Amino acid sequence: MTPDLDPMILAIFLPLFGAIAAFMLPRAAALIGLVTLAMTTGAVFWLAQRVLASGAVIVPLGGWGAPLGIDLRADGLSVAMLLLTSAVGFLVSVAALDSLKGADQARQRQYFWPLWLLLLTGMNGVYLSTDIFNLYVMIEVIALAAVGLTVLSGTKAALRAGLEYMYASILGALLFLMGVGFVYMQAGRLDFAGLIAAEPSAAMSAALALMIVGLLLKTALFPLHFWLPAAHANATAPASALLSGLVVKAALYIFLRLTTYMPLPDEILITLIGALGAGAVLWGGLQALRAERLKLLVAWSTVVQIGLIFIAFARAGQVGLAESWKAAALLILAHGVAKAAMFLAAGRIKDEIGHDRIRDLDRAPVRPTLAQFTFALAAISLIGLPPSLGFIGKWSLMEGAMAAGYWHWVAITMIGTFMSVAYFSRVLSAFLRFDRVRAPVGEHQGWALADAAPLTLALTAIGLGLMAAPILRFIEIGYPFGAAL
Amino acid sequence: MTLFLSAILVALLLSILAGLIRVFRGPAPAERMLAAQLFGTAAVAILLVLSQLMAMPALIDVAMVFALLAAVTLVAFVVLADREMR
Amino acid sequence: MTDPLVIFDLLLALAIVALAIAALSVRDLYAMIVLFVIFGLLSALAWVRLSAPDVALAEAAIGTGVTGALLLKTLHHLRFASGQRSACMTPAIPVPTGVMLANAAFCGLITLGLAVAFLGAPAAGPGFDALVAGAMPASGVDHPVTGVLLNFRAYDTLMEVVVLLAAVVAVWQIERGLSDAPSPEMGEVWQGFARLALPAIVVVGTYLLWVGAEAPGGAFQGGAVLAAVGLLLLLTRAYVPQPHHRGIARGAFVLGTGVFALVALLVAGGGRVAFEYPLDHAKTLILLIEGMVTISIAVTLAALFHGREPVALRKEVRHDT
Amino acid sequence: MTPDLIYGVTGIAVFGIGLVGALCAQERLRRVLALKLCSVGAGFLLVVGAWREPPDTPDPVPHALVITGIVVMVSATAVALALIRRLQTLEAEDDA
Repeated sequence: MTPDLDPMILAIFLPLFGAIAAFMLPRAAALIGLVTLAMTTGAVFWLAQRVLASGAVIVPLGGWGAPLGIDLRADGLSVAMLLLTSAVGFLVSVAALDSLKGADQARQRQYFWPLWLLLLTGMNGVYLSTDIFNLYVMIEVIALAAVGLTVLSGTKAALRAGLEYMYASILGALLFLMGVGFVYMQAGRLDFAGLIAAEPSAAMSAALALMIVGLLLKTALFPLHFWLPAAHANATAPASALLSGLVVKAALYIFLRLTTYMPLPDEILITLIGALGAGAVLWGGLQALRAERLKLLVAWSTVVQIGLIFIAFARAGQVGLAESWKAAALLILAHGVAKAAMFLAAGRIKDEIGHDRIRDLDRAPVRPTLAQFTFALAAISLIGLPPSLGFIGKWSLMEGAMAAGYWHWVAITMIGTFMSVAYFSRVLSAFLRFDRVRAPVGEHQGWALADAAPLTLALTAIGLGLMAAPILRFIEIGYPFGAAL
Repeated sequence: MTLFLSAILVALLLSILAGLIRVFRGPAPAERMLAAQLFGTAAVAILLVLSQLMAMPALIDVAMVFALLAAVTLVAFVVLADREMR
Repeated sequence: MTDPLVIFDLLLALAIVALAIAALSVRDLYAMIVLFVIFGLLSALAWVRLSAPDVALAEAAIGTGVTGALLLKTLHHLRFASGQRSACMTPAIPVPTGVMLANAAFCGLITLGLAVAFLGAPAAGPGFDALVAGAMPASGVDHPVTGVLLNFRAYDTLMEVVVLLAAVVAVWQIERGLSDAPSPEMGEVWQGFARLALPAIVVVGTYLLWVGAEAPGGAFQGGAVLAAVGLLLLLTRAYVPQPHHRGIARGAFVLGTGVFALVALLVAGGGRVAFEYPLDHAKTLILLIEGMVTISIAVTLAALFHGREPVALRKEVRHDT
Repeated sequence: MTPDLIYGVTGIAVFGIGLVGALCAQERLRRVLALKLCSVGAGFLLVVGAWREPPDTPDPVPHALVITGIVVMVSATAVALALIRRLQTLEAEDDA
């Protein structure tokens, strides 16, 4: 009996089997991990082809069909997220091969792969799920694997940050679960179609509020970001890249879906979310300006970018909600690619120089030029300079805001952009001061695998800007999300 | 009959609540733990009465598990609080 | 006429709320755990009153039994590691009282809002009752909760086992080396007790697994009861995990997930999708999955209690600086 | 006064108490416990939603969900507690 293979099933089961194999055979874990990542990416491309050809596709697991069973569903947006996850994940894995090769990192190597593959299982599961309780279980898979990755280095700082992250994660998930309870009480079903069909009521509002607060906690929107900077700054480089580039996006994605199916009832709430985003941009920017360590600066820039994505969501108020998710999605993709590149580059710089104090970066005797170049390229996309994908995202954000006459969002975005120029140039100017100490030729590190992966990512972040139009067309497949259900 | 069984239930519950005072006030861990054990026994009794009242024979299984777990918890309490007992 | 059980319900509800408050406010952490265990068992009683014996079993065995043991173990470790009783309990940065009061008031408001929303929601509203009733004959089991867990929403259950796997991987990666908290000497009474209790627990655990197909019980409850065997063995030092047992342990951890996922994949084909068991074999497959998952749950919960990967002492490498 | 009303309010109260604890508790262990209380509160809500006036049997789906939730919560608790233990070991080593 040969099983019928479906790309959606493969996208979830391949990483799961990979995780099991990597856990059982710690010595071959890296090989298993890379092969799994490559195969998963292949499955996702297969799925993308299918979605391009025939629009949104559905698999009713167990043959029951929603609402009794659970359906997997892939449309343009979910495939875009899957592509982001597996492609960025593959490159981060390649970089991890190199950066976890030290003799004292045997333990990290042994556990990195199973945890990362479990994380991938959870994230792919989120992007394909159409059931809110299933989403709860998936975000818990993500949470546990992500905490495991955060504390991989075993330092006290990482453990403290990991514990805070764990508290925030569990609390966020439990708020979400409570929301699921209210949806069940009111609607009697838990699939997305049930959310769309449900009449507005006090219970549904409570459910929406609980789920949104839970997700905001998990995605670290200001002022619920308190756990993020320490957790992302203290993890090892590949883990930071995964956490910052990919993991926070899962909760963001659920947020986008939920607010499409259960529209926010009030203009004030949308403005409030935008205002929190503005707070994140300003506060995160200030903290990034003050950060003393490179990785901490990069982590604060994640807080800023998350804020920006929420501004993109709220940019044109209730009237623009049908369109604004696209700007948010573009920014999500842009940030995912660029931030992974930047964290990997920052990790390389820290490895080569031996520290990541921004103030002393220009005094280092070693010059990891390639990593510095990568960092600069990633900064271009994060600041939002043309032709990067970050630029397109910011542009469509401001375009929508201007069209609706919401000039305050334009102003905040501009301020945020100037601030990001300021804090990134703190780092870049240190890179450019060649004359302080001349690097001895012998100590100049050559080309390494760990440089190639982030460089590819950074170049992609810039290059994708040229493909913005096809990307936009692609994520609209199956839109509006609910129509095909 | 229903009324009688309900009265028994309430009495059992009250006996637990009385034991709670010991758990809360302590001061010795042994006192807290013994009160908890007493509760385990009362809970088994409550479950058995409930299985009659609610006509759910499956509750007898639940009671059995409660009884077993109470024994295991006792071991855990004693072994892991050993330092304080002395 | 009012149900005479209402008085019991009201008292129980009051006791549950009071215990929750007491557990959070009592000073002594040992008392906190004891209060929590009682709280959990009372919640289980409440769920019995709501005709949910399966949930009550799971809560009593896993939510309260295993969680309580984990908390106790951690408290034991904290007090051992810090040498004295109170040193570890002082927070690094005390939270100002004003902030705490503001937080509490905020939570109170949220709770009020939720209560209003709850009272406004339809009582005994729409549900899956009819759908489940219609699908039960095709599920391969007779107990609806088992049908939901292992057939209708088997995907959720698979992912739940994955969560358990992720937890044990994370715990093994977090804690390293041999246990440094010495286990106390066990007297002969305990050894005898363990010898008597173990077979009984094994029988009950297996019974729960078996009965799950038609009555409350099943893989999770059975697994948790069997995990109690592991706990007893570990507590009485009748079994001490050795480094060379790691392979077997790993195998036991992934057994449930692996078999579950494999079955789900392999049944696909011939017009069926993943998790769609052929009707003739549904019961066999479900029992197979349940059996394997039970083993995994029992071993994993016991390993979570033990907490650390058994590594030879010389391999202990500290990465912190 | 039916059980679902009584225990529904109980569940929400327990959730709220857990929330207060999660935000205000100072000891690490107590915060874990507070989160566990929240999860029990959420469990109450689902079980109450499933309840039907006897002799009708309750909806089994929420029961399955709560069982899943319980297992998920014990996993999360175990990880949080392992973090606490490891952190304590490291901190105690530094003090010594």
